[in-house]
Amino acid sequence: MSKYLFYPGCAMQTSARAYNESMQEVLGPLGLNFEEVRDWNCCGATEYLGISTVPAYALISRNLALASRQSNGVKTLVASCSACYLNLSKADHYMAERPSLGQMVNVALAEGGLEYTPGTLEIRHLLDIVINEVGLDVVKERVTHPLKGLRVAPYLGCMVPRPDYEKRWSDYEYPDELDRLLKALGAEVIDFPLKTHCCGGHMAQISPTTAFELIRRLISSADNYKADVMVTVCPMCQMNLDAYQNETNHYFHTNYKMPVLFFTQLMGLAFGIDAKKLGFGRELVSAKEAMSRIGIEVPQEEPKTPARRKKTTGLPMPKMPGDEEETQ
Amino acid sequence: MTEHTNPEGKERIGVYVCHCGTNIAGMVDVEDVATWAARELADRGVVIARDYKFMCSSLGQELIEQDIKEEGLTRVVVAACSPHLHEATFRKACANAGLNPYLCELVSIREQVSWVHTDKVAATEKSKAVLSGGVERVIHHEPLEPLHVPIHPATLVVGGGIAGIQAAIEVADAGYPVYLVEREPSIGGHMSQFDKTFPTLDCSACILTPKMVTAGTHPHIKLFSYSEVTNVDGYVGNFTVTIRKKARHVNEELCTGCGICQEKCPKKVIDDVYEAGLGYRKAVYTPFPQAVPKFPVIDVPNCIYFQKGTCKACEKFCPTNAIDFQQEDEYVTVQVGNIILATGFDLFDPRVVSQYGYGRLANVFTSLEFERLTNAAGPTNGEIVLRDGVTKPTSVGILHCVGSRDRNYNNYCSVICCMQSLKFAHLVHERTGATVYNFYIDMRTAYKEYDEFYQRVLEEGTLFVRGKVAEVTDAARLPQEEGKLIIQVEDTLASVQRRIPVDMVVLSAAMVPRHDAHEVAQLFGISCSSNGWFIEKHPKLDPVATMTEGIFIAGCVQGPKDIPSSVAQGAAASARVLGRIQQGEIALEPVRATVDESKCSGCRICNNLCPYNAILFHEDRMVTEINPALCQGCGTCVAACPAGAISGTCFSNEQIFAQIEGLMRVNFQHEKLAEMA
Amino acid sequence: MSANGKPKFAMYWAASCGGCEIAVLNTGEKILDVDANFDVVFWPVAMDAKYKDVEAMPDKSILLTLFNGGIRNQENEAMAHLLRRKSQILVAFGSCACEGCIPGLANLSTTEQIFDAVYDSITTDNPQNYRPQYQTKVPEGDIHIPKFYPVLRTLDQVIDVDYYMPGCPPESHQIAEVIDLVIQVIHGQASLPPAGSVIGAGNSTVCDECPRQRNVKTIKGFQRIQDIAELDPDLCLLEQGIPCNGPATRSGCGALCPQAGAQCIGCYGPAEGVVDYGARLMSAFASVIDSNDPAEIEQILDQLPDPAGQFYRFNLAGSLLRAAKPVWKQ
Amino acid sequence: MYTLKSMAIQDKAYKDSTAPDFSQTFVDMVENYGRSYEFGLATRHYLKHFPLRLPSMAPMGLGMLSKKRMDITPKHIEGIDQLKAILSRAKELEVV
Amino acid sequence: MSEQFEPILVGFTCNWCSYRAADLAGTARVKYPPNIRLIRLMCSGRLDPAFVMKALAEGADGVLITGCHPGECHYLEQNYKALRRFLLLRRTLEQMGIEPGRIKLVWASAAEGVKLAHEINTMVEEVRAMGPLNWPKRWESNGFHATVKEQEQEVTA
Repeated sequence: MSKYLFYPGCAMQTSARAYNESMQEVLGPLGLNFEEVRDWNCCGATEYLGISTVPAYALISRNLALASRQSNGVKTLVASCSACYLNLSKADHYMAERPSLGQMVNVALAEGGLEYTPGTLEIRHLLDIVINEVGLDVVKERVTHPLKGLRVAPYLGCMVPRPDYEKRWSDYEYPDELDRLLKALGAEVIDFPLKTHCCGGHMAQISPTTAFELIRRLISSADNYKADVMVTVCPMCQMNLDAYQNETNHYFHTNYKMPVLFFTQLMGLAFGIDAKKLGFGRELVSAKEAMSRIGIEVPQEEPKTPARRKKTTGLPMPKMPGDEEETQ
Repeated sequence: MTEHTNPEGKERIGVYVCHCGTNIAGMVDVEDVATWAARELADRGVVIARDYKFMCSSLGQELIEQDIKEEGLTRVVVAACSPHLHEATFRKACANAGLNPYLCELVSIREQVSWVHTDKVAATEKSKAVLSGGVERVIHHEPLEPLHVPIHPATLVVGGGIAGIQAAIEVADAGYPVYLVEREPSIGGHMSQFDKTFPTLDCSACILTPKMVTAGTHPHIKLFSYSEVTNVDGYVGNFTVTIRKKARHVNEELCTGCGICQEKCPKKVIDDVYEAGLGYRKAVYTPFPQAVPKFPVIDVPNCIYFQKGTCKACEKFCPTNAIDFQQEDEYVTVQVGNIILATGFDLFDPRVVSQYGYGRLANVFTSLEFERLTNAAGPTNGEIVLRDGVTKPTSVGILHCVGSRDRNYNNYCSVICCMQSLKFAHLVHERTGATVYNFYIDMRTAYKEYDEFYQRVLEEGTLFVRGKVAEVTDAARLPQEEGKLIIQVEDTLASVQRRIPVDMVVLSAAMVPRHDAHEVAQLFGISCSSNGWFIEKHPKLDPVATMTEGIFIAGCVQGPKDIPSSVAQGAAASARVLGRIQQGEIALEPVRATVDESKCSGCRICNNLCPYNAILFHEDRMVTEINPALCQGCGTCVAACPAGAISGTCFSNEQIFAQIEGLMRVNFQHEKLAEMA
Repeated sequence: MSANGKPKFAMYWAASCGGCEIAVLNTGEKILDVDANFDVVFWPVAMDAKYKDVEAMPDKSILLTLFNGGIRNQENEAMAHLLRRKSQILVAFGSCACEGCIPGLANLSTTEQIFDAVYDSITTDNPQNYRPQYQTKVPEGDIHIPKFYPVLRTLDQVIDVDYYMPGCPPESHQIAEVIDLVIQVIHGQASLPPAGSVIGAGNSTVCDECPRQRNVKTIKGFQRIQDIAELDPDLCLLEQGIPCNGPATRSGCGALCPQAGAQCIGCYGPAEGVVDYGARLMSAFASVIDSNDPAEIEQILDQLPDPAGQFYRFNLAGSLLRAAKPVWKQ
Repeated sequence: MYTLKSMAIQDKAYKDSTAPDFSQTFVDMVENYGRSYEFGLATRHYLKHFPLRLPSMAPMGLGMLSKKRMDITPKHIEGIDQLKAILSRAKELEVV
Repeated sequence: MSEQFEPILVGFTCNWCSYRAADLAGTARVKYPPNIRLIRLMCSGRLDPAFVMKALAEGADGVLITGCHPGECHYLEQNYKALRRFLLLRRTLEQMGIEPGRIKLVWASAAEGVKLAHEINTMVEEVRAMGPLNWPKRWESNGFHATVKEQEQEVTA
């Protein structure tokens, strides 16, 4: 069991309760032991940094200070929500890069009897831990119910791959980490072009029409590619796509029914854990119909013809690095 | 040469301090340096110290010659520019006056003093110190003769692209033997893959194949195709080169090049090299119909016989049973005097630019793939079609500078992508009538007839968008974008963001050095820059020579360039080689190491220090000896010899020690001039 | 010439261990030839002659003086100048006179460090922590002892030396040959070698005389001789990782140490025409280290804990730098 | 981008956008409770800026509540005074 | 002259790359302090530790050794030997009390005039901070400071 410090973030208890439930379920099989940072506070999401700098970083680094005090030897702080992961990484990175900021933040922290030296903690996202620390082969061993026949659109969101201070992800624009994980679970992963495009963040409250346009683009593209389900790693993305989907339908007079789930929920399913314990049903756009396709051995209706299959006649495609396992 | 030795046994040294106009005099008080030298260094043997406006001028040189004759000088020290510039000039002046040229020392007070310092007093001070170092050093110079080395008339040309072919033909036409080594089964290089060439829109094959045939059938050219150089020994004028002729499994004497074996061969394979991955070839193949030599090659990893032991279709159907499965690699050793490297370039792999989607989005092509599309002998017989091989594009986007002029990939401009993209635009217009968008940041049409071609393409209605393309995606936002590739670009002239849906995207990828450039450079003993382009002797004045005597470079191996420049460099390199061969011999700098056998105890510490294995050990006499011909004069063994038994000319220990003493004699508190020992 | 017509002979030892005197004795019967041909006028260890006797002699009256030992204090320097005045041929006899030898290694420590090592070490019972005083008042008057110089100098750094005879000590057979040569010179049968040359030694290096098999050198690491389980008796020691100074040390001793299975430590000093002995060894050893990666090279060099001692055991005072920086700073 | 956003807010160059006000509400909330309180944030923001949209938001709000994905009551952290002290000191240091 | 301590550095350059880099710094008029005096060798492999010690013994306050980047040596691999010698020499000199900072090895290709000038600048400042080394140059002295007179008073004092 490898031990990690864990920063849940406000959304895990509320809008991303399904994420939290499914994560707790899969930690065991993955051999991960998460110790929550005691009395953590909100990371300021996308708002705080827009208003101020030193208070924003002070707010974030209070969590870093608490975590480093509690770490006794554990070096990695894991964040499940992309916004929290990004804010924590930013605080650690910029406090090191701009010593003046670091000092000011530490002066502020001192008021609360806390102190944080940048670099003591390594901040990583949950997906990064699953792929690089646990490893896909371990995940494959745990898979008892491969999600055969389920077509998923991997939607990573924009906060995880960019800005990638520590060069953890394979590409800024088209990282394949989530694709490889979902393939390991046996699902059929579509080549989703907008996997790192923005979902709108808090735009839904500030200027709803812009938010709806962004959501429509993501949902329509996933639908074009005949995905049954969209899979995300960030509570804010899930909230925007799931909660505001039917308002978007009203606004654009479309009728998309695209369930949006967390990757830990699908991992739970593949590990054979009961759907109820994985927070299924919490999503507003019900995933029951999509899940039925693999939950119960329902005879396959005419499988949706994928719009973009690779040409087998005509001119050969250039070989891509990941092509070999493609053909196995 | 009469050797003047004056009575007291001290050398008679002449010191000349050059003004170089104001280049030196502007910062260094040259008169003061001269008078100082005359006064302070008199007891070291300085009998004359002059300063003159332009020492390198003929008048300046005559000054030296006159002094040598009249004053009986035995040593000359000139304080002026860098030895790399005028050392030869002043040595010639001494030789004219009967003084051995190697008794002259050039001390740099321009590049290393006046041009780089700001404080006049300090610069003058440093000039005196450096001059004093030079004077002390020159005392220990000994008269030397340059080493005369015969030049073998044969020449090795590596790389059968247009530059290599041009060089080979020009040397062969002059009547000297040439060995042309090409790694691929046929010569022709990248140019053989193109359909048209800019700006004249000549058919590439029509202007290339005649040269290929001349090279292939030239009496003086011995062609080694499908071969690689594996070892190079020796030095200018006397290179011993080992060439590995890879087994073609086709007997070249019997084969008539009829091509039946290619028809009958059942195994079809994607051709990654010649067809740039866009077309297919058989396991036994010649890259293209006009291949020179015409003999096919069996691709062992893909040949059914070699993998499973069955088939042998080619052997059955070959009329002259020229197929020979037991054929082995052949190693040929040749003697050559000079080597020309023309190994060309590789295309930048745009997969790393993930935003352009090459390899992910079907209808995104590289420039080489597009060249094969337009080529009549290509996989689509010249039809410009999408990846499905059928549909004609109605709109095409051509991206310039993919991987060029980009800090993340290659900083340099690849010179040909703009013109190449204009050619593509023209061909698309001509063949499909589709609307063409060219996305460029600067239109670089610098050479003859290039800009006229640009204006012609403009008039044909190509739409030019000035801006670096941000993304090529197939995620449609609007209905009319469905099923298309959308090019997201900021049009910097109209300062507006554009989303242009097109059917096909062509990436004008950058030229990058060959993937094995470093190994090849190491093999031939020349230096290549960190990014992989071979380093020329001088970027402006000597682009085809290298620092290593006897090895020349031509074409894109030295950096991206277009066909006319490659041909010009091929010819230039051959001219340099012919000049060398004409001389018959070459005078090499007499910088050599020699072993004093009485002092050498045979401890063998130096034996493996020489990359040119000029150091040989005599087991019988337990003594080491250095072959002056092979020794390049680096001096590593001189410094390493524990017994001090190895001495080096031009950079001997005594000279360097004396130079250090001279340098340090003048320190900064010029009034506290340390007295001579 | 002395009264009985025989040329005068003198020997003196300054800052040295006296081994050179014993080496002269060790020439066996040859010592009788010395007595037969020379009139030994000054040899403190062997006979009772005082400084004033030497001062009384006319200048240049001593034909041959063998001066061994470096110049450590005022007395050494005074005697050096005195003997130079009195002798015709003055030979720097032994490594101490030629290049400083083991006493020269003290140039790595300041005077204070030397005194602490001598007067304040565990084995010294010196509760009052006394130090030698150059001038002390006693009832009888002032006592002076020679001034201790911070830097030990070789003989030729103080006076002009006619010939050098390296070795610690010089091999007895070499001493015998030199004595024969001088005897022949006296009888006019031979002429003296050029001034300033090295006598009693070869002009190649120890490897020339070493019987061990020598191959191409590629060093992967250094080892102390006692750490090697079984030593190959025939193979060159350097190739077995033992830092042998043979390649840079002048021949003449017949490679006694390598033959006996121990590495040469360089007592015969640098080869002919070499400016700095240690530099030669550093350059030779470093050049054949078989690695291009700085970290790996550092690891290999860590196996040479005492480079100054390894390379300058005998030649420190005669090297370019001569002493450590703190010693000069005093 | 955040620096641009904060500069724009300082120069009041945002015409009618409600973003700055939304951010300020969010900031005040975090400063009071230590953690974000969506329910309070959403209701106060919509009441202030988009009262008309409240009816269309209702189904989503009810859905979230029924699925226990939104709490009516805010959650406090224990070290709220510690946080307040830190943030007030940080505000003094903020070089505007 | 300025009153502050002006160190004297000796620089050993290799004819094919770092000497040309110095020339390039000249043609590009890149300024660097005049405290360094360059000696041209055919290759960094020619550098004998004795040269460095000779320079220090003659009164230099620091020695800068330059050569081609590893792998780009005109003589293929001789700069590796320079690296090995430098690492060993630095240890011996450190044992003789000479601060390792006074000896530096820097790789500079023919195109890196600016980098060489920068390296020279940095080293001059570093050695200036270390203060003078001024090894006693004339050996007639009997181990005390250069002037014999000064030593006399010491005896009598």
